[in-house]
Amino acid sequence: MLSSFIGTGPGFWLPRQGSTTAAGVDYLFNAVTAISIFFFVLITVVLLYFVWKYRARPGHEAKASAVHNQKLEITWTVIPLMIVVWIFWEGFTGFLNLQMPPENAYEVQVLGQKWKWLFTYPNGVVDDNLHVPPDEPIRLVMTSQDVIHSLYVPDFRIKRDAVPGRYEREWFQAEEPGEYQIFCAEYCGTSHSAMLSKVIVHRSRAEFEKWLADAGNFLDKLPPEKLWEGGQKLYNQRGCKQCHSVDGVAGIGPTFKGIWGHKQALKDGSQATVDENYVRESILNPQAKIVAGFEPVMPTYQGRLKDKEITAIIAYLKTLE
Amino acid sequence: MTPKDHYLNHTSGFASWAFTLDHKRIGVMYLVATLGSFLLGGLAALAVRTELISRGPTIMDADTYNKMFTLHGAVMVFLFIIPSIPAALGNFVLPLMLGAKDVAFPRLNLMSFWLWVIGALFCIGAVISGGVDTGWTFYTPYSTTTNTNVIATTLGVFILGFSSIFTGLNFIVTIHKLRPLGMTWFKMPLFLWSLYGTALIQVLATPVLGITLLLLIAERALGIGIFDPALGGDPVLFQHFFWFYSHPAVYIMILPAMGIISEVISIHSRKHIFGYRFIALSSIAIAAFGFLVWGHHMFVSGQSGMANAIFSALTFSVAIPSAIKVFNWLATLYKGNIHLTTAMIYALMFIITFGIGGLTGLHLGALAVDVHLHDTYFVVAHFHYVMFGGTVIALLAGLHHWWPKMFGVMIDERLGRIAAFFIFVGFNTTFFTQFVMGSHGMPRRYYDYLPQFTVYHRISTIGSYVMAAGFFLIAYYLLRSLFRGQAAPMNPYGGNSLEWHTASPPPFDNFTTTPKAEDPYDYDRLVPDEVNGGYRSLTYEGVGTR
Amino acid sequence: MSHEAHPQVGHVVPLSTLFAVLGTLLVMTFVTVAVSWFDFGRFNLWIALGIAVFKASLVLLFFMHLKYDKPMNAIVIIISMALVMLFIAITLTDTAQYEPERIPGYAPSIKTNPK
Amino acid sequence: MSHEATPHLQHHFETPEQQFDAGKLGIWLFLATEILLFGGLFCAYAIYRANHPEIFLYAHQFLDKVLGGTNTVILLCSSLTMAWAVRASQLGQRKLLITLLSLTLLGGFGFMGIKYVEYKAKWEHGLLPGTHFAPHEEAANDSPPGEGVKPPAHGKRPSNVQIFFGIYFLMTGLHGIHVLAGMGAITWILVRSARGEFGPDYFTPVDFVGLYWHLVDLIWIFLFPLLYLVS
Repeated sequence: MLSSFIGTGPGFWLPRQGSTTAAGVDYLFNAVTAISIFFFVLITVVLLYFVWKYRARPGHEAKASAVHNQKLEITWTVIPLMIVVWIFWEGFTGFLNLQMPPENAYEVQVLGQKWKWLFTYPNGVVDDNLHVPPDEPIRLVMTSQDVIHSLYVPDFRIKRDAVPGRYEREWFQAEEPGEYQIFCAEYCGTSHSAMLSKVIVHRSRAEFEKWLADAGNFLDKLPPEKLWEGGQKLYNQRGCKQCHSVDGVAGIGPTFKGIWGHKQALKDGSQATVDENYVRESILNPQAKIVAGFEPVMPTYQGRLKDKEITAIIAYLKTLE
Repeated sequence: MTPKDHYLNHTSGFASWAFTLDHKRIGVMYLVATLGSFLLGGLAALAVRTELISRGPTIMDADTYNKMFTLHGAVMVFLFIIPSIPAALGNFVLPLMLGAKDVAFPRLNLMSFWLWVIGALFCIGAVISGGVDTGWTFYTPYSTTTNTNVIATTLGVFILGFSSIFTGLNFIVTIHKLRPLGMTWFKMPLFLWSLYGTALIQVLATPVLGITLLLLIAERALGIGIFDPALGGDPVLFQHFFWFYSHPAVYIMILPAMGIISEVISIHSRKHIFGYRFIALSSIAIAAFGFLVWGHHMFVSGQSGMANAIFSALTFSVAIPSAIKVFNWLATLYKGNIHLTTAMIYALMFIITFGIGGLTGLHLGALAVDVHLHDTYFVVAHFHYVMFGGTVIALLAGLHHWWPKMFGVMIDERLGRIAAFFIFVGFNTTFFTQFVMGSHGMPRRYYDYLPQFTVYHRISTIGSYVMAAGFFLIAYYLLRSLFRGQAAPMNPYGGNSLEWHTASPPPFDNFTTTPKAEDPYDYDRLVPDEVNGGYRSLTYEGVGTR
Repeated sequence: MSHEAHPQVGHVVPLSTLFAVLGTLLVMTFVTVAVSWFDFGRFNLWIALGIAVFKASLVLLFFMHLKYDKPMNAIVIIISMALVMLFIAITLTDTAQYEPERIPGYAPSIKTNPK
Repeated sequence: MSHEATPHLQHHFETPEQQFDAGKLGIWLFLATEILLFGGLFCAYAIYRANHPEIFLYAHQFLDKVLGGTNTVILLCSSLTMAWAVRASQLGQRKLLITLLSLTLLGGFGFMGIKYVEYKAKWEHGLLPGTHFAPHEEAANDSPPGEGVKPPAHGKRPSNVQIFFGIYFLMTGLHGIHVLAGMGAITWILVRSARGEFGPDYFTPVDFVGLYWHLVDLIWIFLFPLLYLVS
């Protein structure tokens, strides 16, 4: 118990170590914790001892003693100084390790948006979880579509802001297959705390490759009557879900439940029937027809959804009676 | 014992307070105003903690929660902590410690207070008309795109900034120009040194906050995109602007607190302060270093690696003067005669809680470790240990220490100690838990959390209730003392700085006899006053004090 | 009454000094416009700033009496200007470092940008 | 020295010197805050200028050097009359003081008048900051300019030119507000000097308003080359 408290083992402080760099970070965290505990105990013990020894009581009086002592002052200036210089140096060199991805790293594009992460692989596959092979350096090239987000994987000890208008990089190398939590660490609004994803570390490079290939053509594998399932997946993955519910409750955008084939009142006073053309236009050019009572805030999906994918989403909408 | 005519009853009526130029009355008005803000911010904190007692929605929805923590942060930072010690206690004590009749610019002082009121009205108006959900940091582009009341709030904070600038300006000039004959810089009480350092930051850093907020208002109102990437601006630049003020502002909050601790520790242990020059100069060093470390808030924000390294190195330099102060306070206790009054208990508590706050700053200053801890509850716990465990605890120490001087009444020491116990236990329960949960990766500003964090959140929330109970107890006995408190002697604790050589409460123009500046920490010429209670000074023997 | 009876009177700046300062300022204004017609490469900005600093110093020293004032007032101004320079220097160093990471011309809400 | 002999001495000061010195330090501290306030804008300027010089090279061509230079001369002259006014009040030259303050005020009006002409030209050509940036054809291309707008000598319009106009309007706008505030303050001491309140014994307000006015001039000394004379 005590050993875990002062940080020599996992448990009380810090989560499991999932990446190659985690141990180095933990070493410094534990060292600083140990230094802190040493000084804290020192200060507290001296404080309590003095308070007890020199407590006011009948017959006790303050006794004059030196009011300054150059040597003492220099001692307690120089010793902390040397300690913090050491901490700085360790923190700095450790940071360089965290910053510089190896040359041969596998690259995944990351897009943050309210309120989900999208990971794009070299073959164009987009997924809302980060799938990676084990024991291989992964470089993330990150940006954001709206406000600042921050991709944080506690088990890997990595975190980096995704800033709109710019590409940020971070990297890691996972050690053990399994699932690791991704948080958004920069406050981004209503569903900030629900902007959760997973890092899925596959058991081998081969398994990862297979997943990637399957993910690339999952719509092609579906029979036409199952196309709506593909649409449902896209609905969940591509950011529809964040604003359009399927349970009849209006969110930032209108709900999808029961709108197929019905007329919608538009902001400009006209009406539109929800059919193939309307849905296609609303996805590719969202500002064209705004449903009354909602703000024109939806980004365009032009170039981000393939034609077949829009067809799948339409198939899914038809199922939402 | 209590003089018949003093500053509280010298004149009466609303106008005699609202338009007073007396620094003591302005200090009291600031005290009431900031403590009122503390109540508001505290209730918001309780709402936040209550929401987090269990997973999922508990008492409010996500948007309300976001507005609630913004309210808590903005009110606590801008309305409470920044003005609390300098503008409330500082205003009251500073001229008295100098043996002066007032601050250099009494009208500016009054204006500063009313600017505070106007700024506060803007902020509270923004809350009433729907709230604001940006967090107190107003990061772009979130703050330029959210549809909540950002403009009203930032305008309020802008005005509060000028209130703060004028207080600081007043204090600098007062300390420079109104020191009495014989009081050289190194004979000033240490509280004045810390107020001087604070005032330097207030004057030199706050204008940059002003321009930052003006730019933010221009982004929202006029579509000028300096910070908004959608308009070609740079959101990381906003963070530079914001932290150039807001990091030094942290020292606006903590420096005067350290000054109070120096006073209280020395007086209540009847012992000359140890290492006067080192404590005094470390205040100025902290103020100066404080301007050089703002980038440590941006280690993972997209700041360049080079800037990260520079800021990390400079950040550690602030640790040294803080450590010097703590060691000197400990050395002051040595061979003293320690009276465990409520004020002293808070001062000792400060050393412990501020110590934890400072030491965990080492984790956050170390670049590699900060990458993991940044924007988690570890940071939340760290700055609460500094801001609450430091500033608020010191404010309580100062409040108990000078309460007899301010209102001429003694407080109930027994209830004081009980409340201090509640606060100590409640505070550590609330926030130490957050260190642990932060190190496990719980991000801050989260409305909901994963199951593994439930136990920490629950303990933390319970701690906050204990802390709240302590504060309500304090409010009770302080208010009661005003009506039923035992009359305070002139110098109840035996201090030798000049404010203790005038009546409690002081007369309208502070001193009836011209005070003599001597070593403020030399207690040899103070003897117990058998007649009136407290202590009397042999220096003024035979001089007509009331 | 003697000079002591007028404690308010600080240093009275001679008219000749005031006009000499104005003359220099006007000349320097002309110079700064004139040099902008020539191209000194990367020194353009520094020449312009150097002239501006020189002009500002004249205003501070003579029009604003700093030359005759208590040194503290000058220190206040020097500190504030040093802080501005510190702020600009550090922020500029950092932004210049990360500028390559920014997407050139990124401004989705600005419709007037050339394609 | 008794308070009766020095009617302007406040009760908490011992001597008029102490009061004057305190006030003077106070006003200088206030000026320092003004420098830092503008410092933020200079920082924004420096960063965009250093990282995107092409925006500044292109966009500054739409500013009128002649009008900007004239304004510089006007402000410098008004600074002289202000400094002279302080001297006049120190020496008790009441009529001269009133004349000089009026001239200074006139300078302020002249500056703001020219500023109005410049702003109007920008407005008419759609050279506005941020989302309002909508350059008219003649401003966007090399075709003949409208009044007060020089044709771009070279170059295609780069991206994000609106940032230059954002910075231009913020800097000159905030400066303009300060000019207006200074004019208000000058009017106030003009009225007081007409009442004969100032003389060798008491000229503090003239001195302090003067310092403020010089600071406004000082900032313009930097704004002019930075915005109008980019090369």
